[in-house]
Amino acid sequence: MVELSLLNSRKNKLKFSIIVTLKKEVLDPQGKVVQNTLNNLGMGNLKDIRQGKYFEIEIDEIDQSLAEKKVTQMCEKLLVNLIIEDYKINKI
Amino acid sequence: MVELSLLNSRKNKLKFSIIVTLKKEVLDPQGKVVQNTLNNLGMGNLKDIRQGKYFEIEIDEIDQSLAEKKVTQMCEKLLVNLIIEDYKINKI
Amino acid sequence: MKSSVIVFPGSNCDRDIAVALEKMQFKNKMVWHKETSLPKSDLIVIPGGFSYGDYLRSGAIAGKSLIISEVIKAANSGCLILGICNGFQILTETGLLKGTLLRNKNLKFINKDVNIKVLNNKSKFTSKYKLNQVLKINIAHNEGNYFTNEKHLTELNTERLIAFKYCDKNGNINENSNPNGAIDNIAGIFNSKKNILGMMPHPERMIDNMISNTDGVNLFSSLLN
Amino acid sequence: MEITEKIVKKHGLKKEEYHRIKKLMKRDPNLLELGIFSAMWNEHCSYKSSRLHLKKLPTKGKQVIQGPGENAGVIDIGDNDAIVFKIESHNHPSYIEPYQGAATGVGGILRDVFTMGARPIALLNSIHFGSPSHPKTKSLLNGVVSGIGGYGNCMGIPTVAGETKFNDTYNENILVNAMAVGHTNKNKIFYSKAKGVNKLVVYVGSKTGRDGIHGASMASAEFDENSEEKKPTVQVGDPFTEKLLLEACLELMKDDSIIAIQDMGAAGLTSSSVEMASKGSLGIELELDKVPCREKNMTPYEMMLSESQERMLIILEDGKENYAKKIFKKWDLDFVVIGKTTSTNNLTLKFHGKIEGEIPIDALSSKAPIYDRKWSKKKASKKKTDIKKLKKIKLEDALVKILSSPNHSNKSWITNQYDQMVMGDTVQRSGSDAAIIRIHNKNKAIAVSVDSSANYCKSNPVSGGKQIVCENWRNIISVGAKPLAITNCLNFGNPEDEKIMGEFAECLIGIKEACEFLSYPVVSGNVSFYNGTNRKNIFPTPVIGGVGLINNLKKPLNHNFKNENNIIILIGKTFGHLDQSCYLKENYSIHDGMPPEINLLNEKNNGDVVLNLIQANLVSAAHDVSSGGLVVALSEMSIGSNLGIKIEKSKKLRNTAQYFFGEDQGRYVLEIDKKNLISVEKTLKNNDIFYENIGITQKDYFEIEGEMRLSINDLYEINNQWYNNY
Ligand SMILES: Nc1ncnc2c1ncn2[C@@H]1O[C@H](COP(=O)(O)OP(=O)(O)O)[C@@H](O)[C@H]1O
Ligand SMILES: [Mg+2]
Repeated sequence: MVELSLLNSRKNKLKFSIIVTLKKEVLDPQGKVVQNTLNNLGMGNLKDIRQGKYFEIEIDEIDQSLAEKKVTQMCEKLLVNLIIEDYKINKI
Repeated sequence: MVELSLLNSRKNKLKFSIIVTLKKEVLDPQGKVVQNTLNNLGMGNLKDIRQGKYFEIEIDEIDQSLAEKKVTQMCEKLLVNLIIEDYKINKI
Repeated sequence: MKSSVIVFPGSNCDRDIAVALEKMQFKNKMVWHKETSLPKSDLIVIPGGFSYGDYLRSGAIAGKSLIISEVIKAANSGCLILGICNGFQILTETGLLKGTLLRNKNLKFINKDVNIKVLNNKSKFTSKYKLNQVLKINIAHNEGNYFTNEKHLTELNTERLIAFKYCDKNGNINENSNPNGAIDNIAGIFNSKKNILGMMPHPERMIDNMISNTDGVNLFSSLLN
Repeated sequence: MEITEKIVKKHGLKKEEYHRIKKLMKRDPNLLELGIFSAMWNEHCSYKSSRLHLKKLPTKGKQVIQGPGENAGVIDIGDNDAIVFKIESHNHPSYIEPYQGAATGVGGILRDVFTMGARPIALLNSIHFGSPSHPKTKSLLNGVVSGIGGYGNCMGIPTVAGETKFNDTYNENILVNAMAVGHTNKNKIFYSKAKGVNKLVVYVGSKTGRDGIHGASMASAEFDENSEEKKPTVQVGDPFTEKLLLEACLELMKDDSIIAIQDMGAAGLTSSSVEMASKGSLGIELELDKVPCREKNMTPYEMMLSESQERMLIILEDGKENYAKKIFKKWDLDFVVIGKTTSTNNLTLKFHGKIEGEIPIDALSSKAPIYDRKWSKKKASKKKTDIKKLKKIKLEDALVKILSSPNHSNKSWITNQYDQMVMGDTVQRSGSDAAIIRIHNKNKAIAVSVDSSANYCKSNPVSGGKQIVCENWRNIISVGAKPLAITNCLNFGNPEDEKIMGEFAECLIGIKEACEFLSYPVVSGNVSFYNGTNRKNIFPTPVIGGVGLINNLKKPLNHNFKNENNIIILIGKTFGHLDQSCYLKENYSIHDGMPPEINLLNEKNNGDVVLNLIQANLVSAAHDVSSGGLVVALSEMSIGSNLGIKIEKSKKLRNTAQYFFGEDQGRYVLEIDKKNLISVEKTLKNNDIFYENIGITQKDYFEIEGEMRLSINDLYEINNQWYNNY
């Protein structure tokens, strides 16, 4: 029983990663401070640092394109602030 | 002149992504709220969501293994709180 | 008693704690984070606020500043260290206190008066309080949700290193009296030698009846002993 | 590049305005110059539609050190202490991106205050949202509240008071007004007037990015097809940097290095440099290559129009450069000399060694257009609701309906997200009529409150304008402070519409009248027009922010009942005015009719005498009667204190609803200890104040004889559930 449902659930699940970053021209106060700190800590050859958010999402769905649509929806509805952020979805 | 320096700078730079996530055993208040909210928004087939931070780092270094070492250092020294967080570095 | 208050860019309860210390007759000095040595002090306070904007993680960047290595040295030689709010977060980032402070469970900044219970009054910080005394103290934070691993939690309990827990006005410690989701309602902890106290509530806000109450006074007068 | 009609239009300039520009310039402007004109001549900077009306407001008084025209108003509170304060709107940005919009609104108003040398000691806000059932409202509310908190909390300045309202009229256009109050020594106030030629112009603070380059940048998209990187960017607040900027500026202000200082607000570098030059009748020359930029390849156009936050412009005394630079370096902030003052009376912009733009300063300031826009008077509504014809509702049910409504629910869901206690001088936090902030290290305090009444103003702008000043005055008095001066944020629709312009003109007539009568001058303010979409304008929403003084801070007063068996006195006459009341709105959805009349004479008398009683320590609690009428005021006094009341029904009025829910003005509820009753009544009689003893305080129950009896706990629950369930 247990194994069966486990198998089932494995089959049904698809996993995605979402990377959300600030749009290029939007001020990134955090990134600035982190970069300064790393420089002060002696890691001077750091050229650039961009910060963002990361999500790993598992959804109950067999159809990949359907699943992707759902994930996109989640991004646009909640996870991403489209006015200042960009996002990328990857199947993992 | 311009092109040359551009070329140079391109050669010298290596880019990495870092994904920082909360350790499994650490309660993730944000993830929980996000999951609830998504469920309330009618995306009920969401099975699991993990949240984390994302960094994209560009460093001035030709040697990849050296560069990786540096990035690891940045993680351990500042970017990651090893008590509660795990991280993964990828060359991009 | 000589005290020093460490000031980071973004600290903002530095003046408040200085006012409290002076009112309690401490000889206090403010120490700018870029300084490389500490004035001679019996007590070092790391105040509340948003050091470095709380960017990355609250307390993380201040935890890497120059002066912090001096604080660590002082701590190891037995100097008393008090971290309030952001100061507590900084102390966990430096490793002087174990565990960490996660975001409040409701993901919102919380400012209100809450009740906390004195769980150990056998320390330099709490000797003037009664055991199990219930205090009303103001909290103001985004990340006050204390978390630590099982092993450390056991240690906190068996070694009696929990200074304060959130409770209701009758002293009951439960889910309802936990404002931020902290594990076991923990509001403040000591290190194993009990010369370091980290706490989320702000005792320096409770020293003046005109403003609030005087439940914070005994923390400072304990230190004067 | 040729300036086409289309480009002119995209810059928000009318044809006639463009002609005026050409005439003033004696040539065609180039694109950079056009952008600068568009920024300086827009409503926000030029006040072209409002100026004629604003001029009529009373702005003087013994207590006024600086009236409108500077970054903020300044008043004298004695002992060399000065209070600097102002309110400002950030409506449109907050609708687009609520968190950042609200946050940068707070950041902007804080800069206005510390530019003048004052340390900010309190923040307030007035926020108006659409209907709670509108799909956008919830996330806007969440975003705005956390944005306001996010900025103020990080800065370490207590957010102590405000107002939060919901009304359909804001569905497509929310209002976010932020007010900041600062304290300084009255001999240490800094102004924006430049003096002297060849003085260094210094840029300090954050770097410049392509943030918020408004309509202007849309225009630029058209002439540059690969315009992806030229899209306007939402301004992101960086309170951490602002905190550093605050400390650095205050440190520099300790000596006399600064000739003039001006924050870069709307139209950033443009308005700050033009304003300083214009006030000093000087010219200013900037070398734009030196402007610290966040992005590559920024053009002069973008630099001049960027609205990046957390920046200031300073004109330095000779020989102070190194000294000043050191301070900003200590705080990790940019400090760059980018120009100098000149005697040319021009704004001269150099880039790569070439003059890219040159405009006479007066063309941008004193010669900017001013409009005497057409306006029409509002017709008085003839409608009157006949209360006897309405279906009868039980008093208790009506009260419950009001107390649990979004507009009257307890706001602690909001105020708990603001640090109200930092700085250690908050004597009275949110939740009373006004907040009280002690002057650091002194035994005196100021009281602050913001108020608005859009419904009243909509139905009768003149009396609405009066009412809102009076309500603010009452709120200040209710905590025992003497009202000193106000700031105002005038949120209106499209001024090109006669009716809207009429609302504006008439509201100002009302405000003026009340301010004059109460000697409550206007020392600063802000106008926000074009609130609304297409032809749907918001209700006229002037917001008044008032400051009062408590000279001897012995026993601060709030509106919570203090003891059982005290006498409750109602000051002021109750006529039972229900039109425009929240009773009719919440219970019957009736929105028409005229608002209650304002009798300034009674208003002043009642207020002065109540203040006297409070100052004489004869009052245990005080609360003004406003929206919801007497019974709502009483409930609020109970809920805050856990003490109930027992009220005898007045025999004078036939109708219970009118008596308990009427919104007649100029009224206060006082709690009086029995031992003080005789002296209180004597004072009231001596001053011809109309009053009624309406009942007593009692334990646990809120009781109106023959009408209702509810436990205070229930009342509390009723008042506290809405936000938590929303
Ligand atoms: N957005 C807000 N920020 C801070 N305080 C607020 C806010 N909204 C309401 N408050 C506080 O809640 C209390 C009740 O507000 P309100 O009913 O408007 O008071 P009043 O009618 O006396 O003006 C006041 O103390 C006010 O300062
Ligand atoms: Mg009031």
